Amino acid sequence: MQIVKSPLIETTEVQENIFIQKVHSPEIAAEAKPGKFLNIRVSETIYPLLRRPFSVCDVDGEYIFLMYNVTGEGTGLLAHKMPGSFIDILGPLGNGFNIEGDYDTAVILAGGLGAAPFPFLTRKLDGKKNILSLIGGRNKKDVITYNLKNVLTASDDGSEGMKGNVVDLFKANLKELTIKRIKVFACGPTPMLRALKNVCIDNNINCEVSTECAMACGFGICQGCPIESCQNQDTYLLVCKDGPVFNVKDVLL
Amino acid sequence: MQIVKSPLIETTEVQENIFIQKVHSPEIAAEAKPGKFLNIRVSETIYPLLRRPFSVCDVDGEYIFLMYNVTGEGTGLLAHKMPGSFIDILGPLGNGFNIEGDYDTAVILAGGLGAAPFPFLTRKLDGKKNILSLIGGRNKKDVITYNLKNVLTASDDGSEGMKGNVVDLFKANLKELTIKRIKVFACGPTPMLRALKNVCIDNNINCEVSTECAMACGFGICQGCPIESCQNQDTYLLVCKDGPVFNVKDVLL
Amino acid sequence: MIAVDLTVNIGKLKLRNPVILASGTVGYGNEISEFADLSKLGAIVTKSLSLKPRKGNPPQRIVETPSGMLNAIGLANVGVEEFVKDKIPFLAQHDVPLICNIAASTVEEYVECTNILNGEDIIKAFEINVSCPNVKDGGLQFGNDIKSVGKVTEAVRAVTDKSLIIKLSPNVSYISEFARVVKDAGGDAVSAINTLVGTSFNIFTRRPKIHNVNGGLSGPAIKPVALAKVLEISRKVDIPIIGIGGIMNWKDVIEFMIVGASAVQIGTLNFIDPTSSVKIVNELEEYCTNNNFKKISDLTASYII
Amino acid sequence: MIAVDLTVNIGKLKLRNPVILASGTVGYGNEISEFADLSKLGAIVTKSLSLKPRKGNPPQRIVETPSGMLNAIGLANVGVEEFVKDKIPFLAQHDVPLICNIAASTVEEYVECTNILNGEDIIKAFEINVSCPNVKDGGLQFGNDIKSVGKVTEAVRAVTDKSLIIKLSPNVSYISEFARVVKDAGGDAVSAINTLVGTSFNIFTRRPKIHNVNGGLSGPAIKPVALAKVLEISRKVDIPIIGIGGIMNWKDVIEFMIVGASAVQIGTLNFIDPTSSVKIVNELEEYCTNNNFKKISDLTASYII
Ligand SMILES: Cc1cc2nc3c(=O)[nH]c(=O)nc-3n(C[C@H](O)[C@H](O)[C@H](O)COP(=O)(O)OP(=O)(O)OC[C@H]3O[C@@H](n4cnc5c(N)ncnc54)[C@H](O)[C@@H]3O)c2cc1C
Ligand SMILES: Cc1cc2nc3c(=O)[nH]c(=O)nc-3n(C[C@H](O)[C@H](O)[C@H](O)COP(=O)(O)OP(=O)(O)OC[C@H]3O[C@@H](n4cnc5c(N)ncnc54)[C@H](O)[C@@H]3O)c2cc1C
Ligand SMILES: Cc1cc2nc3c(=O)[nH]c(=O)nc-3n(C[C@H](O)[C@H](O)[C@H](O)COP(=O)(O)O)c2cc1C
Ligand SMILES: Cc1cc2nc3c(=O)[nH]c(=O)nc-3n(C[C@H](O)[C@H](O)[C@H](O)COP(=O)(O)O)c2cc1C
Ligand code: FES
Ligand code: FES
Repeated sequence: MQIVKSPLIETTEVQENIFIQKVHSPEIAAEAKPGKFLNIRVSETIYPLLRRPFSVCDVDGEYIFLMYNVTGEGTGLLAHKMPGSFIDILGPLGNGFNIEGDYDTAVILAGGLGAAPFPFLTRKLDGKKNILSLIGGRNKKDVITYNLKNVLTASDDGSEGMKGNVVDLFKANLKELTIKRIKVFACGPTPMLRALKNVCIDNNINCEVSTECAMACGFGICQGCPIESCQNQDTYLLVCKDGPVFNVKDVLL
Repeated sequence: MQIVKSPLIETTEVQENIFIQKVHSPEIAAEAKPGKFLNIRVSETIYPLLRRPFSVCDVDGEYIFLMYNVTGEGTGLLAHKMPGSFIDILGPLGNGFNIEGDYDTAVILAGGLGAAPFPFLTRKLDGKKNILSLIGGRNKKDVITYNLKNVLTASDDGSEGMKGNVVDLFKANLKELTIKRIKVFACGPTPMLRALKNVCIDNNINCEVSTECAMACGFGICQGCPIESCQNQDTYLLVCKDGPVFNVKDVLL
Repeated sequence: MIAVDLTVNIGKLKLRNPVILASGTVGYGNEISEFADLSKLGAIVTKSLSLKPRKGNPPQRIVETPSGMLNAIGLANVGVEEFVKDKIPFLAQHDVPLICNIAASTVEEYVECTNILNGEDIIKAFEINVSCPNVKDGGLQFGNDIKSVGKVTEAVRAVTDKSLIIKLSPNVSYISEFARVVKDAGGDAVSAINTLVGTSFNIFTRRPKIHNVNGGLSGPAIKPVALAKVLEISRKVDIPIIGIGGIMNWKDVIEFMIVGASAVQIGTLNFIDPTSSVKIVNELEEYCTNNNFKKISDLTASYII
Repeated sequence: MIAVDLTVNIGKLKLRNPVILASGTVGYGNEISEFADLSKLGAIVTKSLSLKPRKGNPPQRIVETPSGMLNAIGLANVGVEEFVKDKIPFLAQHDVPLICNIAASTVEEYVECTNILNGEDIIKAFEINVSCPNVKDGGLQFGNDIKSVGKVTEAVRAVTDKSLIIKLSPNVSYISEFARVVKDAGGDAVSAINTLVGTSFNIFTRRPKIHNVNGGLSGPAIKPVALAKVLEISRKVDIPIIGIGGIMNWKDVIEFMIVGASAVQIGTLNFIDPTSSVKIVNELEEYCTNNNFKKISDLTASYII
């Protein structure tokens, strides 16, 4: 965990309003793990005031990659940065996915920009485990399969892959999957994670989810990012510090 | 007076921390007069909040020119704008210099960035009147003679031209000047204008000064920019609307 | 596509839409009319008028702050008499409801100003600025003293049948108590909020940046505070509210209406984009159309808590 | 070049420099210590501690606003007992004066917390957070009721000889009246300011963005208000002031000292750059050297008005 100013190498719009930014940051690259995130200062002025959290999308040698869509002023400013300009990064933050353990097939499950952390996870799992990527979104534009392996897709409007959400897609493949020893890695909107949780509990499937919450600091000093724990009702867990990745059994979604 | 978004053509650093920006703005160019100013929004976000006032430095056909130094965040953001990006301009504002009248020599008197409005004035006077430009500053770096004619310089530390301030320079040339029928056009720090006022009153020289004041709106609705009138003590004049150019006899400096 | 009803009522005052230009940010309408078609707006509020003309404070009167600005104009204005003589004729040429904002230093003076202006048909409402020093009661602000606010409201109410709006100071602990007093004293509505007290110093000269030392903080920086004040009033007192504070776009207008505002006023934004008020009216209409709101007034106090 | 004296006194509390980390913005020091060498700082204030552990509010607890942020954490904390057991040992390893911030809902509870903590030598001062609902007097905030502030100060003063700092609420008309009561009741100093009450709504769901509806506004947006409050106290009451509100750099620290602060606290900035507090200490030293200030404390209340 450190603060570095790292030069932007290039920004690519891989599909409509989905940007991949390549940044030369040996310090962050060395510490990064799939599922960890970065808290990025998008402006040199005091506006916007707070940093913006982004998953580590991928790491390649000394280079790190971000994936995001422009949803507001912060991401807008980030997308307009010129190659060569420096990006103020606080991180890597959070715990990340636990890729160890005795399973042979990793099922990656993502909705919309929930796909962001998985290129890095795929890179780490590749060769060690079988990978099946179930990727969903509202429509074709919303389904992001960038640098993923062995992909099945779904979209609410049926414009891409199966018609339905990604949890439906998961259910549709459940039978053949549960023959294998699988572990699920999921990221996406909370309603999706909630639906997924039920499926995993019912079929007692090992599943880790990457959660989201409004954040200020990103490393545990503001108490801004609580999430309800299943073990202990007397206190909240912190998404930024205890998470953002949790075993689906441990948190109330 | 209108609001336009005009494309930036180029930014040139004519001397250390003195920037000239060329903007393609037929609308502003058509209405501009020497001594008028523009109120420019330096950011598309709400920070910095207020527009920044800048003199019309020059006009050439459909192109307008700004001259400024980076003194804070607003001018910093402006200086970093990329060619092709649009500049949000409210103007032209204020009254401008009155170049008519029966005088044959225009004496331009500027301190530091007070030089900004004079390339345009010089362009308008050229051929019609004789021009003598007396330009001063704290030191060599501060003396700006960009696109001026028939220039004499002075600097407080003597690193450029006569040692002393520009009003001393004016006094040094007073004798030979007062033989001619002159009109003085001045712009610079208030202390300089105050000193100049005394000289002009004593020698009853016709003199117009361009004044400065913190501004919000720039066109008379906020009452933020008062200046004491010599004619009427019961009310203030407004720098943005009644000025920024005043006959030195009319305002208390 | 059915037409959207943008009209709103503030007590007995009916406006064609909820967008009003705030006092002190558009003078007497002349300059702003070159950018904004006044006949498209809900109403315009004059700069605070006092019994006698006021010169106002010496420079520096304004300074920028993070996402805001401080001002200490010192209520510079032409005074009620000259206003009637020189300013009303111009405003009369425009089809826009005129709200006169009055500032004074005694209850009697508020009444006197109202009497002088009350005869003018073009004036549709009075907005009483209580953020003024009360010379009789030791110079502390009327607006921070609940009794004074009651007295002023009652006294002005007694001399006019026009809509009476009291513009509340935010520099109090519980603004709803002031709104209740206004209601009980016969006021038709409250405006919330006026500026927050603030200051700014030059660290090299160690002097205040504005001559008056303290100034009024306005702009987006104060929007969260303004919204909380409007919500507090709306939840505690049954009186129409005009929401003010940091509005920069149509979304902010909707936000103010949701927390309880019947209409809104736009202030500092006029300095940055004098055309925005009219743009916002059009954008509000689009928003209502796209979300099938037949009447924008249905948004008022539509918060879900 | 002579060495600059950065030490400041807050009543009987002597600090090596005026830069203090604000309550609720550095937890109990653990995480921030990975970025900032605590031994370089003037002091650290704990998150508000209550008698019993508090879970705090459900999400969403924070939202960004123009040049500021709203928070409603709900005083989530481990409680005084666990603080003594689990947190003090870590803080004891660092050479930094510890100020314990206490939150409670009755006068008795404030006293009880103080009694439990008072024995710990490492605790150099108490900062009393009066921005808490007073359950006995109808849930309105202690901090907005001058009598309650007096009572709390007196009661806590009676049970401790450590420095007693009362952290004042800015949501009042005349904060100096509260500072005077603190002084008269035996308080050693006041901290000003805590957050301003604000809110923010989602215009599509029409629901508050933070679960608690209202939150506390902090960050540069409130700096002008904080400076005015500090100046008001400094001009009216002879009591040491710790300036707080929107400090983003060393210049802001100087500005707070000029208007009357003996020391300052840094809050929201820790979230954006947790290394900044130590940087600021070094920059303050440079500033003093370059301007030939032998003692930084000479800056306190050095305003020229
Ligand atoms: C741990 C974590 C990892 C994330 N990883 C990614 C990623 O890899 N790619 C990506 O596109 N997005 C990611 N997000 C969401 C991303 O942080 C927001 O899209 C971004 O902050 C929006 O900023 P903005 O200024 O453009 O939007 P605005 O809506 O203007 O932001 C306003 C405020 O709301 C906050 N905010 C807005 N949306 C979110 C959100 N979804 N979650 C948390 N805070 C939010 C912003 O941080 C800011 O403080 C992640 C969020 C978290 C918590
Ligand atoms: C009528 C007029 C014409 C001007 N013409 C020029 C010009 O041609 N070239 C040039 O370099 N400068 C000119 N100035 C000064 C210029 O406006 C300021 O340098 C600029 O606003 C600084 O902005 P900033 O954000 O970089 O500085 P900051 O100090 O960060 O600005 C903070 C605030 O102070 C205001 N401010 C700062 N300095 C001045 C100043 N000198 N006068 C008025 N407001 C100020 C800013 O507008 C802003 O609101 C002119 C000023 C006026 C009033
Ligand atoms: C320069 C300036 C002058 C103002 N003058 C007055 C005034 O004379 N009377 C009044 O009631 N309010 C006055 N106000 C307050 C505004 O009407 C409004 O309440 C405040 O600015 C908050 O709104 P805003 O954030 O949209 O500007 C003034 C505000 C500014 C910025
Ligand atoms: C997330 C957050 C939590 C806070 N928690 C507390 C608290 O527990 N007790 C307290 O007295 N002040 C608390 N504060 C207020 C700060 O200590 C400080 O007074 C305020 O934030 C203004 O300073 P700033 O603008 O530098 O942040 C909190 C502020 C923030 C932003
Ligand atoms: S974001 Fe600050 S504690 Fe999690
Ligand atoms: S700057 Fe607004 S009136 Fe002059």
